[in-house]
Amino acid sequence: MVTFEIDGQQVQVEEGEPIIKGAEKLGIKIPTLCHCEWLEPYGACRVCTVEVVMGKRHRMVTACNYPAREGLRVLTQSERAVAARRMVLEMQLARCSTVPIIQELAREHGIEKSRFGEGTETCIMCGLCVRICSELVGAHALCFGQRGTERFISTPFQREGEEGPCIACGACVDVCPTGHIWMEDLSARKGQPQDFYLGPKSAIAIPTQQAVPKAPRIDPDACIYLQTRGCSICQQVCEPEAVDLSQHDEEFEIEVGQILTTTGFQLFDPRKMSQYGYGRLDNVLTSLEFEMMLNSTGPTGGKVLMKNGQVPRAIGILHCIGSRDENHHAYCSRVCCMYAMKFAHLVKDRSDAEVYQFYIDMEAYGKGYHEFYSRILAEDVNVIRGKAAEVTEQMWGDEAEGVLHIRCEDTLVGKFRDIPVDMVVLCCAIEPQSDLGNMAHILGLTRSPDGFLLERHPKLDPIGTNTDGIYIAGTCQGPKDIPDTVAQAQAAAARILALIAKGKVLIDPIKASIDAEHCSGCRMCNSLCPYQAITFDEEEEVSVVNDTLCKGCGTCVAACPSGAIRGAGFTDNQILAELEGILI
Amino acid sequence: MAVKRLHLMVCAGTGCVSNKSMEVKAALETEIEKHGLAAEVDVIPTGCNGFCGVGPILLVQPDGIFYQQLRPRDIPHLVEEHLLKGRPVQRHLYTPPGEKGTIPLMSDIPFFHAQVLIALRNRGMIDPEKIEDYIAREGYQAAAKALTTMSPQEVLDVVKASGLRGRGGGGFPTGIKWESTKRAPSENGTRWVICNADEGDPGAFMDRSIIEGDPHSVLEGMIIGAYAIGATRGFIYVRQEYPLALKRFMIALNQARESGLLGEDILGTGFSFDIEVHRGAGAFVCGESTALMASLEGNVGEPRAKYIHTVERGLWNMPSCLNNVETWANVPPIILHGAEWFTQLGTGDVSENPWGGSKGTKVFSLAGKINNTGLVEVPMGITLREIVFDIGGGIANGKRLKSVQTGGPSGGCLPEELLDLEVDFDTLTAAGSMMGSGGMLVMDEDDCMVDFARFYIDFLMAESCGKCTPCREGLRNMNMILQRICDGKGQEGDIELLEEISACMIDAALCALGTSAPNPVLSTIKYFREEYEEHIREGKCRAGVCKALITYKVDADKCSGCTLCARACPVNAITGETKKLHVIDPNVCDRCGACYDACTFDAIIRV
Amino acid sequence: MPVEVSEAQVHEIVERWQRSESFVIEMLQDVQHEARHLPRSALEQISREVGVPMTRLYHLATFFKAFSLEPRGEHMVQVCVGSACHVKGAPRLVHACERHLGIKSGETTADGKFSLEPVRCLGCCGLAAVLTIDDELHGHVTSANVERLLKRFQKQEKKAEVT
Amino acid sequence: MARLSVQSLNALRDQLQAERAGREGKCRATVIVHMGTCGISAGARQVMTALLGALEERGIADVAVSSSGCAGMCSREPMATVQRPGEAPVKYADLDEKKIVRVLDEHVIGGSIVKEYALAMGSERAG
Repeated sequence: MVTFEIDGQQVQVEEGEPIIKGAEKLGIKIPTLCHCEWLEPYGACRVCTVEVVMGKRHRMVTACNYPAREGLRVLTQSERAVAARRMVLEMQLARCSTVPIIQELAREHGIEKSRFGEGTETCIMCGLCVRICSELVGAHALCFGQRGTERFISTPFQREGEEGPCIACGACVDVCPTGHIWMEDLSARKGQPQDFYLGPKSAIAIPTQQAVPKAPRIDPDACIYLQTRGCSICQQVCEPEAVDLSQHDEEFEIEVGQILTTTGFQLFDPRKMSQYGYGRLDNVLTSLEFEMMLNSTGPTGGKVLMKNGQVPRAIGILHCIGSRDENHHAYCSRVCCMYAMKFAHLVKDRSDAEVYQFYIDMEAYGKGYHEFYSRILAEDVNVIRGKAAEVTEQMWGDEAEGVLHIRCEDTLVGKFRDIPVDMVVLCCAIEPQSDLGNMAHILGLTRSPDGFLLERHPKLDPIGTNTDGIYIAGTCQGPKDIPDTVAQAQAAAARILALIAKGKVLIDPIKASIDAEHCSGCRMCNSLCPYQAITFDEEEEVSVVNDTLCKGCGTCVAACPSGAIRGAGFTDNQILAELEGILI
Repeated sequence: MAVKRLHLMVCAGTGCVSNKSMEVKAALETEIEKHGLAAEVDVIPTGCNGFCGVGPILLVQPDGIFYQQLRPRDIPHLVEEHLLKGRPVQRHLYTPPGEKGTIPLMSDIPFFHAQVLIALRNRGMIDPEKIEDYIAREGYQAAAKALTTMSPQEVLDVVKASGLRGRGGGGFPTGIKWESTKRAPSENGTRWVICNADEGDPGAFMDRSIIEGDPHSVLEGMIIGAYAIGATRGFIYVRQEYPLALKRFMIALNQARESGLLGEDILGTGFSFDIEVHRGAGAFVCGESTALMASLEGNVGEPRAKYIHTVERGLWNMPSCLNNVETWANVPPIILHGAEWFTQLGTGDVSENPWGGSKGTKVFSLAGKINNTGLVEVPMGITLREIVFDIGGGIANGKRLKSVQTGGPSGGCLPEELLDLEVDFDTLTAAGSMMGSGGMLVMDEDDCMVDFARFYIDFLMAESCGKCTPCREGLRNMNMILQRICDGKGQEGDIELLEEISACMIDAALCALGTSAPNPVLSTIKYFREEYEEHIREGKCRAGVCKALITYKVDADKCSGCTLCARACPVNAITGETKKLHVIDPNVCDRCGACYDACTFDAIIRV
Repeated sequence: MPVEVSEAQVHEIVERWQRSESFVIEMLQDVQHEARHLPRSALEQISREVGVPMTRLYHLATFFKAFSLEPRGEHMVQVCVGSACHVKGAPRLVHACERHLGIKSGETTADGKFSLEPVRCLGCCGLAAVLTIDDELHGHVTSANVERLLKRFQKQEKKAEVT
Repeated sequence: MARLSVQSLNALRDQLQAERAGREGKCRATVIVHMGTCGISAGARQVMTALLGALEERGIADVAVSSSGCAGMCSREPMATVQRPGEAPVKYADLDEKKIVRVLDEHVIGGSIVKEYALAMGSERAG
């Protein structure tokens, strides 16, 4: 802390803090135009010029960035300080004679009219907008241009109608002291802009309209604070102080008896199949994005709209993106055909767009499913058997506008076709979560060759795993639709409840045991046990078998270098006797 | 290498090159070849000699004969007469203005005679692209001495004791700056040394000359500085308008690296240091230290408040020691010869107080209406009169001196009465001007002081970064007022208004560009107030410069009717037949002055 | 001489300066040298490859006098308007150049051959007034002899084109 | 160039300084060979070549060799003037390649005038 004096009053501030902090504490008003507590001091407007005295030395400094020093004397109303401030304001008034804040400040300093003319400029070059945009928001949409008296503020190249990196956060409008910057009402513009498009653009938003709880969340990849420690404006502006950016991930240990694994799936990334143009071409969507659009509480209110805000004239729905494909996933994702038909039905219901389905086989089994297929056929949905080969951007007839083209072989007709559409929906494969292997390792589960978790028995125990007490349900086990998932989950719940109700666990008699006398404490068995049933007792320095987890597989028995582990019912003599019996 | 009997030092400074000195060099080589003298005579391109007004320059050593204003066609005769027969060619020798006799020896020419060379110690004596030439003239001896026989603190102490002050303009004691940089806390011990070679002052070209003529002396200075401060990396920021300087730096850097004078383990002493060169891109404000550092970081050159000094937090927030070219070039001789040797020259006493005087020499660029334009290095404390009249040869064309402007756009105009001022950092500042980087512009009675103030304000208006209000708006308004005075529309009270704006800029502008910007205006008001008043009250420009206040006329006695003026006039305002008096129609004339420049009989007059 | 710069050239320039942020001014200078201006596409590429926001590049490109967003002429005529040249008649020299080339300061002739630019001190004050045509410096120029100088240059230029 | 150490820097400096002594205008003596038309026809060119050759052979760099026009006594050419700082110049006449080398060794380097070849003390004025 340093103690110093402003206009004869003593005040204390943290070391390194500017004079203006002390003035705020004392309630002494030092006018500023370019100062903002959320931004680094800039010292450009010079309205806060004050006189400081240190010993015999007098100096003119700006209060917004001059660090307070012990024993400093600050004079905010000295003759020199007032004269400098007056002249700065008079010159600002000459530049911006119509700006209220300048008029007001000038009047406070006894200036009614500038001797240098009456300019009609409204920007005072405080730079607050540029600084908040780059320092705090991190959008880098605004900048200065030129230098000297030619200096101006704009977006790069000053092109009208180009949003560029602007995220329309409004921070610049908020800080602008003169009203030089304002928000444009984009809804009035013909053709909705991309802002409504699928999902939030801001780092802090309520994920979906149906989110539970309905509270904003911060996207750590987009949050400037979490990326660079730069911003923290949400925390500063939140009045109930609900935002705490200092929070971070924490780990909790909870003891449980049984575990149900329901980690779900992830969607195949269609960028891997660049021929379909996802991420490169506008209006190529994944099935999940399209689902979001169709949602009546979604970003478009359930309307099917292209990026330019217009209603598409035709939509192509491509099945089997990443599934039934030797290059990616050989399996069928099981649900795509049905939801693709649902898409077609909803599009037909809500617009006049043509719909084209491109399929390999139509997998419409199950109760009422095939009937639905017949229904969409009756709704004049074009169903083309043949996997789409590529999506390109081309002209549509004589129109210069870029439109998507789907090239495919119609195997029923035996012809190549080239179908123009406005929008393409990719039915991407259901695939295991990318970190599922990691989780399987933690839980000691195994995975089938397709990467999903392996059940204990495909027919007799589709919810159990090789480890007692750990169950699986839903798409972490394999692709399945909602009814199947619900059925499996309920079965798992029943199993868990049954065990809880019983209160006891019955275990197989076949299990391994460790002779503590002979155990050398090498821990070799610990990592070998596929059920993680062996732990090391640090006090006794021997390995110990958890009887409830041990399945009696014998791996540890075979591996133990000191022969300290025995399988119950499988002593060496017993095994040798069995071998003899086989051989004789 | 065979010993040559004659060394022809051809000036290859920018000034002489533009006067075709390279063609002179080629002609010399052809002639020497023709006479079979190639084995005996060496032709060496050297850096700028400083006497740019009389270029191209040739110095014949060891005879010491100085030739000036040579043209390629003069060479065959010169080679035959001087190189073969040993007779210096009279008509190419230097003739002092207004005199008849020639001065054959360079050392006898007054322009060179009064100079004391420290920063320019190698000028005209070495080929700047050859490190060998530099080494032959004790080059890198100071670095070797510092690195092997002195501790960093000892080096620092010598520089401090020498009283060397920053040659870039501010006059801050170099030793103190080095010490602060050395002492400033740095987390990982990183410190930088930076060379400011962004010579932005119009009318100043000493840094250009040093780099182009002797780049190694700057590198050596930086090596010594880095050693004293504990820096491992150096930066040089060169103006982009100086392509030759950049090239010379790059050549010198490569040679120094190859010779183990830069890079790892310099001279086998274990000290490592290397230098990186950056190009400026055309901005006067980048001569300001914080703007220069911002530019080095790849940012726009906008200054920031220096309440925390750059020696503590400069480039990338690390302690940074920035000195200009001339300062660095002064360091090696100081280390080599000691602080006392340096303090023998100059004014004041720096043994107690580093601000107590100005020691050593200063390089000035003499330009304007003076006979001997060029670069001179003189001891501090020399009077303006000595510089202008003894070295500079007085005012050209028999006109009267009106003012000497020093310090570029940040300096001021001094009147004739102050000619006996002893030039050093403090006297110039006290007189309302400043040393600046050493530009010295001499003006005669044909120069209008109001117009000249307006010129500088106009310059600064375009070169200010525009960040802070006093500088941006102050210059805009000053320019507006000065313009209206020059246009004959000045009002009573304009002078006071200019002074009021100046006071605000001095007190409230962010950086030195802004706080010193009013100097040209204030100093001209102080010493030439009557000229302002004449403009405002009488609508008169006594120097005949301000367009709106003058008319061009033909002097009937002098006009020979050559029609040159009529042909030069872009608006056809001049009429007249061959060999008859010409007349300017004042209603058509747009006062461009083309006729004035074109007339060879002085028949066009400005009233 | 080209007024465009290819993506590969810009990439090469970025690599030459090790993609380093502190060398963006050098990169812009090299692009300016290649294309005689800073094409928007090149700025966008540098922004992408070096990771510097476009806002900064735009400010740099307009702040420094060495850069131009519009193509400059094939030949640069730079008239020094520094103080020493000012007192030796630089303003009249600029007017004479404007008249002869038929353009204003800072403009480029319609055929794209010449650009006229006043510059602040070329550091040859001993030779004032001076101007440069491309990199060649001419000293002691007056408004009377500048026309001849420019004409001679234009004639040489034509000859060079024919051969 | 190889990387330098402090010792090799000093050695290099000494060598380079010796080579460049003439450039500095520092020399222990000046030898002017008179090379007017008369002198050249009498063999002044050969005298000059011999002198330069001898200087190089001896590794001497700080002797300035210069030429001048006719000294006026065409009958006694080739002639040369030797001037040591602080001493009066000495003119030698009727020189040849061998004599000039002797003059170099005895007078220029050794400091004692070779009386047999000497014509006079003093010199004509240049120009």
